[in-house]
Amino acid sequence: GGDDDTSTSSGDDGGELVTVGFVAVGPEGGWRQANEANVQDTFTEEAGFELKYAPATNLDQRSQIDAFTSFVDEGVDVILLSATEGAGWEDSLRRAQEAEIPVILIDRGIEPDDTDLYVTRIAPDNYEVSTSVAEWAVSAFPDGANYFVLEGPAGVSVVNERNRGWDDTVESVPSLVKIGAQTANWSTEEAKSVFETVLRANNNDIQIVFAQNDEMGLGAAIAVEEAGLTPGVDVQIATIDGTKPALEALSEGRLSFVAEYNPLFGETALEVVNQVLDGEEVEPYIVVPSEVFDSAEAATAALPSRKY
Amino acid sequence: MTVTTRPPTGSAPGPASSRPSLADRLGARLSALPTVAALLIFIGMIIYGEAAYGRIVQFSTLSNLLVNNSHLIILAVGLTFVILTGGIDLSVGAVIAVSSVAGVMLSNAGWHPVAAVLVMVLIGSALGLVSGVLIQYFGVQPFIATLATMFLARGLASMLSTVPERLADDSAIRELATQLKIIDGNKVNDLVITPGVIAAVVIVLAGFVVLHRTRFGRTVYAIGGSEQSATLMGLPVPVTKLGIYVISGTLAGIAAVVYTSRLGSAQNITGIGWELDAIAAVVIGGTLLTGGTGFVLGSVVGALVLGLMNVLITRDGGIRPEMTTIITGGILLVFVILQRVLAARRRSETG
Amino acid sequence: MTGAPPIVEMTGISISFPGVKALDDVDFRLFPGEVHTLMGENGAGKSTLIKALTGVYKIDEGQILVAGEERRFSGTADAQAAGVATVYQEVNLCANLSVGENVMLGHEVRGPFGINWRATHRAAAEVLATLGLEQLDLRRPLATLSLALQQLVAISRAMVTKPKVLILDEPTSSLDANEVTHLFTVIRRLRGQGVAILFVTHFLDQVYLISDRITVLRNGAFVGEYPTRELDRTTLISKMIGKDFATLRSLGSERQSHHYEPRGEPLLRAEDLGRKGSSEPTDLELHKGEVLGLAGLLGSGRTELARLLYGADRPDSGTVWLRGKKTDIHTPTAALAHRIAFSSENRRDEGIIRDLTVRENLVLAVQAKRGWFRPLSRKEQDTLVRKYLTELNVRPADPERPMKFLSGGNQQKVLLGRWLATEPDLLILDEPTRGIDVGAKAEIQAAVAALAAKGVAVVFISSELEEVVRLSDRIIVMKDHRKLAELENGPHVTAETIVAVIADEGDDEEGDSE
Amino acid sequence: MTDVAARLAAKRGAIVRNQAFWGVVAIVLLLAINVSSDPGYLSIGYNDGRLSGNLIDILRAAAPILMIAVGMCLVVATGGIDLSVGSIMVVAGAVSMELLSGMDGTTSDAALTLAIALGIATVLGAVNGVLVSVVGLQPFISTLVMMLAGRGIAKVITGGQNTTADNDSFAWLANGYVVGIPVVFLLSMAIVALVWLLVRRSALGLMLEAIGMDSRASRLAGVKRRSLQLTVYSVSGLLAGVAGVFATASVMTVDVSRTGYQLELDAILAVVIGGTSLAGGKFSIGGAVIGGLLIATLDKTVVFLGIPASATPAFKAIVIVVLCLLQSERVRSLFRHRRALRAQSQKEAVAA
Ligand SMILES: Nc1ncnc2c1ncn2[C@@H]1O[C@H](COP(=O)(O)OP(=O)(O)OP(=O)(O)O)[C@@H](O)[C@H]1O
Ligand SMILES: Nc1ncnc2c1ncn2[C@@H]1O[C@H](COP(=O)(O)OP(=O)(O)OP(=O)(O)O)[C@@H](O)[C@H]1O
Ligand SMILES: [Mg+2]
Ligand SMILES: [Mg+2]
Repeated sequence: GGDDDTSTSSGDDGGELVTVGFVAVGPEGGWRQANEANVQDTFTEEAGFELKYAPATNLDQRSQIDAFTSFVDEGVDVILLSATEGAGWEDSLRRAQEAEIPVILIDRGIEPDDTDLYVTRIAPDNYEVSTSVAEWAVSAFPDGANYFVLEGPAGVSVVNERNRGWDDTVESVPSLVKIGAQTANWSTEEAKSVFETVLRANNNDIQIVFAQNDEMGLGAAIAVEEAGLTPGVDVQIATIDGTKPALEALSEGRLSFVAEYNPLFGETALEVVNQVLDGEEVEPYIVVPSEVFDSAEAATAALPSRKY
Repeated sequence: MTVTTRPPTGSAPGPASSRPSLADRLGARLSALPTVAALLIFIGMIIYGEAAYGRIVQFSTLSNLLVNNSHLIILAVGLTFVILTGGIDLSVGAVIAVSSVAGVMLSNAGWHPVAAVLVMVLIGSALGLVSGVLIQYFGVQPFIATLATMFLARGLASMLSTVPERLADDSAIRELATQLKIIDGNKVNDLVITPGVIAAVVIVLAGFVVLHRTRFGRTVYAIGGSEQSATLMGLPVPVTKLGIYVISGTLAGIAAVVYTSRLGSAQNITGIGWELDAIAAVVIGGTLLTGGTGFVLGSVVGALVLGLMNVLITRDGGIRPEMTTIITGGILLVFVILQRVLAARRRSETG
Repeated sequence: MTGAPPIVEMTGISISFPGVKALDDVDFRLFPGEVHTLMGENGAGKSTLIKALTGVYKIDEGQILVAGEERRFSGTADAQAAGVATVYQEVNLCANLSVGENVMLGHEVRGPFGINWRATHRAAAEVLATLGLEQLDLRRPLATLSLALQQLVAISRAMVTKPKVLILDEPTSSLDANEVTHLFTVIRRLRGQGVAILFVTHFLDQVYLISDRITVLRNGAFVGEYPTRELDRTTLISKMIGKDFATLRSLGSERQSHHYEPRGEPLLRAEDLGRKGSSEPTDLELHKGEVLGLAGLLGSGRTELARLLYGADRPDSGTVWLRGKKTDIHTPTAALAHRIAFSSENRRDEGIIRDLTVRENLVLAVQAKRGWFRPLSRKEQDTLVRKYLTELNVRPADPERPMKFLSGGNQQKVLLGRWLATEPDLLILDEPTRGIDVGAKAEIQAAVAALAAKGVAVVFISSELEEVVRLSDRIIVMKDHRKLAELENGPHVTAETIVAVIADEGDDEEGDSE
Repeated sequence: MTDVAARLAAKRGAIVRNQAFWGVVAIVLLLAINVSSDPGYLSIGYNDGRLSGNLIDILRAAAPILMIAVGMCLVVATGGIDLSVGSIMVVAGAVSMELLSGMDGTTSDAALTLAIALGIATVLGAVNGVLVSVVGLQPFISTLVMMLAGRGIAKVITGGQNTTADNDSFAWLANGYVVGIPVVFLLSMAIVALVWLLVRRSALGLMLEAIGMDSRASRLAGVKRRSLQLTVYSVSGLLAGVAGVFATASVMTVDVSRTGYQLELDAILAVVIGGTSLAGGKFSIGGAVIGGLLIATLDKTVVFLGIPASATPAFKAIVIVVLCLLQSERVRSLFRHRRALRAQSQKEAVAA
């Protein structure tokens, strides 16, 4: 910002509200919805913040860069960045640094991970989470099994990370055989359509489905049922995210394993922002703890308190 | 019944308008009205933004408007050519993806940066040529031909790589995004331009000159008026049609260079939906999708209007995410309706 | 003529389209410094022969020599490069561009900074001036020009290249006497300069006025090549239509008596009907069974008035009484519902629908009038189509042929059929005989007379004053978008009378820019 | 004898010239590829009162595409285009799921929901129609606006969530079987047949074509352009609504960002493959149906063959390009030329 009055941007009557620019992903699915609502509900005016929410159009990184640039030009106090893509942020972050605006990464990290460019990253760990799914698969099928992966759109970095977590564990276990992988674009409907064909192509000889989000897992479950098989018995489906519909399905036995990718870290973010504004040092990476639900009972127990 | 020539209303941007006769002609033409309207609305938006949110009329915001949208401007110039003939090119977004992924991979494989950049541009030209040949020599409809090219380009990009390909830190291609500070303001409030912006300006001027001062350009307009007439008038229709798709592809290649150098990385999913942005820019700038009327300068204004609109939405910050697309659509709608009303009003005044 | 070899020599040309042999072993020669007229009925193959020469159509058999060399042009551009400039039958210009640009497209004057517009416009103005169009504003969008002016612009365009061979396919079909005179002056001058001119027309007067030699085609076949001096009209006509002239006469194209009997209520009465910018408020009365002619020069506003009557343009002043009742006619649909039909002069853009079949084109208006949910049965369609194809002698009489494959004159006949099929009480015909051969013209005139006899009111617009005089009971003379005079027809009225009326008023000459 | 042969040859020529023919060829080819990778591909099983098998899956997957393709076909005939069908699908889906999630799951709930969802879809289509016919905006832009706004509207309706619901009757629409055949397919074929009858047994088809070929000339011929355009866009909206219901009912979830996403492209492709020109005019509903089936077959084939996700777009592109080339006059005249040459050389051989 060119002027000196960096504390406020628009003339709110309070005058002391901290302006936070939130470069967000926007509607994408249940998980994202929960995450961003949580952030928005945390940074309220009562808490002393004015949150400016800028979702991406169509998950397009370019629109995020535009929003980020605009926040810097406007001179907000803090920027929360929930990047759709990890690469390509260096220039923007450097500009924020020049403008002395602290940046906190929410969820997605940046590549290459240059910790000088941002204050901290708050996120669950995709690699860890998908590793936990892989470990479940290895332990649940000691005698081996055929598995199939339902991915998000090819090229998206979550997909790459979740693939890496899974592959690193499973590829060392020869008894787990990969039948194939297909994208279902995070969608229930497409997952159903894709998996119904996959089952036919393989004469139903698939025991594990690794669905990279809950929605696709639920679609796969429907496909399994329509093929006359029983999910949880003939085909076991593991998903990532831990949304309510998924836990319900788990409690009914239609899913077999749900790894939570915990979206509710607005509070953490709030604390961090306050620390940063007070000039305190914070850790460069704050991992948000996530649970795993490996049984119907666990899911049933968790359901009443599920917020998303 | 002579058309009353009115004094030029507002000068068009760019040094090309320094010739008064030209501005005169633009102002006098009814077909220029939507373009003028777009310009006025753009100025109105700036004034509104400054009044409502502040910090719009400042070096950094305005120069970033250009820097951030330079690739869109380049795409819009290419699409102006195509749309003027009554065609359409849906492939530009995907062309950017394949061209930038290939360029970065080549550069990282040790190619000379100039060679890599050249290949990036040529990939665009080649894909444009594919569309052009399908359309001109096999009679495939532009929408379908360029849709096929779009799938092809996107597919090739994904087959090259599905992970972000990062340019080496010392790659010379990054230099293309160097910010040249013209005025060094407080903190980041600098007036900057990048080679990308310069490229965009040059391309816009070149596009203007080609369209208005060459036979090729006039043929483009003639085809948009009536392809059959243009053929029977003895104009080189096949070459021209082929040419405009090659131009559009080539400019997409250049846009890929500009965008990639800024981002420092390339990815197969880059550019999804950008063709619609570019088309919207062209339309907002007053070019008719049916072909025959429109101006390349209008498309520039169109691209800037879209960019500014995003800035204003971000500045507002309180808009619910589900509302943003509705607002974008709504603004686009208001725009085209306003232009229609304005054009109708003026026409009835002169008529 | 002179001993010079022909500049164009076509021998044994044959072209077939699916279902028709458009040209069958046709010979044609064109010498430098002559005006050579190509004659034949509608659909005889004149336009096809021209397109064969310029390469728009590929010939199946035959040989084309241009300046002694065997050539097969790949299209207009190629032919142009070899000095053959063509103005095709339908005006082919770009409506989105200005007059000046249309004239010069592809031949713009170029300077070091690309096209030099000033010089280009100067060149355009020069060419236009030779056709008497020095007043025309070069910046004006072509779309705002009347069809006749567009035709002149197209001709100007052909002359820009300074061709050795100039081909004009029915250039005079919508011109009035003045413009024709201008055009002929230019043609004579070009002839004097040694340019070879191929000319197509259906106006016999013009043939005898300008042409040196005539080639006659019939049904795609070559009939013969004759010096104009040695061929009298009757022989020419019989060579063209293969019947003798007497048969044509017996068609009864001449209306013997004109009777304007304002019996009781007029069918339509208009008061102050007008539209700003195109038509001054005009009063008008029309009775059942009468033919009202609209006469005037180009741009006098006949077309505009007709369009207002039909609701094709929305009038912004005036009142219309139809059958004694005040009626608003603001859309064609409304007009059709009130049994008014209008055939536009602009056959290509406002008349035919190129890709629909003859049948569909013919029944379209009837069907639109009935509404889409009450489709004409196939049998009803067949009856209608057969009736009008025979009555108007459309060739080929194939209802399933796409309209675009018909020759210009036959398209016009089908259009007329479309409007007749709606059984109108008021039929507005704007240049219905444009591009129609002599035989067919007589047939159409006879058809109009017969309609009037059956009680239909007809508004008849034509640039051919003789035709207006011959057919009309009453003539409205127009100038500058307003009614100048209203004449009752009779033996004392001739084309000259009308010209005199217009000239009398025309003391302030410079008012008319077109 | 020769006469019969000539007539047969002419008929064959007509079929080959019919663009939809190549769509059928492409479907057969794709199925053949699948069969060669798995000989049992075409087998159809029967159990629990339902037919099952890959072909049945294709028919089910084709149903939503057929709906939007048929609507698109009518719009395209008038010289327009409807980019909003995918967004209208998601609106219809969102409305259904939101309503059903607050209801008990009875059949009457399903019927009511269906009526409301289709009603809203029709209204959105009608808005397109008004923008195009009354306001006079270009179809591409009007429906682009609706495409942007529609998805937003769906998000507003569900509050950005991917709403799930339970209602067996509603789900039956997409997943049920009647005499072994999927209900969706029967419904979609019934709707296609209905539209076909409406268009071809009345003069509607002719009117639409006239508008698409030459709107000025058809206006002067008394064709009511405005009301017909309004009708056509409304019908396209309605059919998109049906497609949206089919798509969401099959999983009883609406995915606000994915349901119907980019399906307008599939619909346009289907229409063009079926031989209807985007320039407007002559249209073929049967062709659009073949196009829709081809796209469904293509999508299923990609999965069946296990073509990696990253290569899928390129595979699709190749199929489209090859099909377009086969349909193109130029390539066909090349073939014809070759055949003529061969015939001639045979004749000469006989003569010699
Ligand atoms: N592209 C085409 N396809 C099929 N048939 C055609 C085509 N062009 C012309 N024809 C047919 O060829 C014949 C000759 O047409 P042509 O246009 O040359 O007639 P013309 O002598 O110019 O008649 P007019 O005086 O009416 O202009 C007609 O029967 C016409 O139907
Ligand atoms: N096809 C058309 N579309 C739109 N406007 C037209 C058309 N034809 C003529 N006009 C209008 O008509 C005006 C000139 O009138 P026009 O010359 O047609 O009158 P006219 O007396 O009927 O003469 P003509 O003998 O040329 O038919 C033009 O300025 C233009 O506004
Ligand atoms: Mg002709
Ligand atoms: Mg006229």
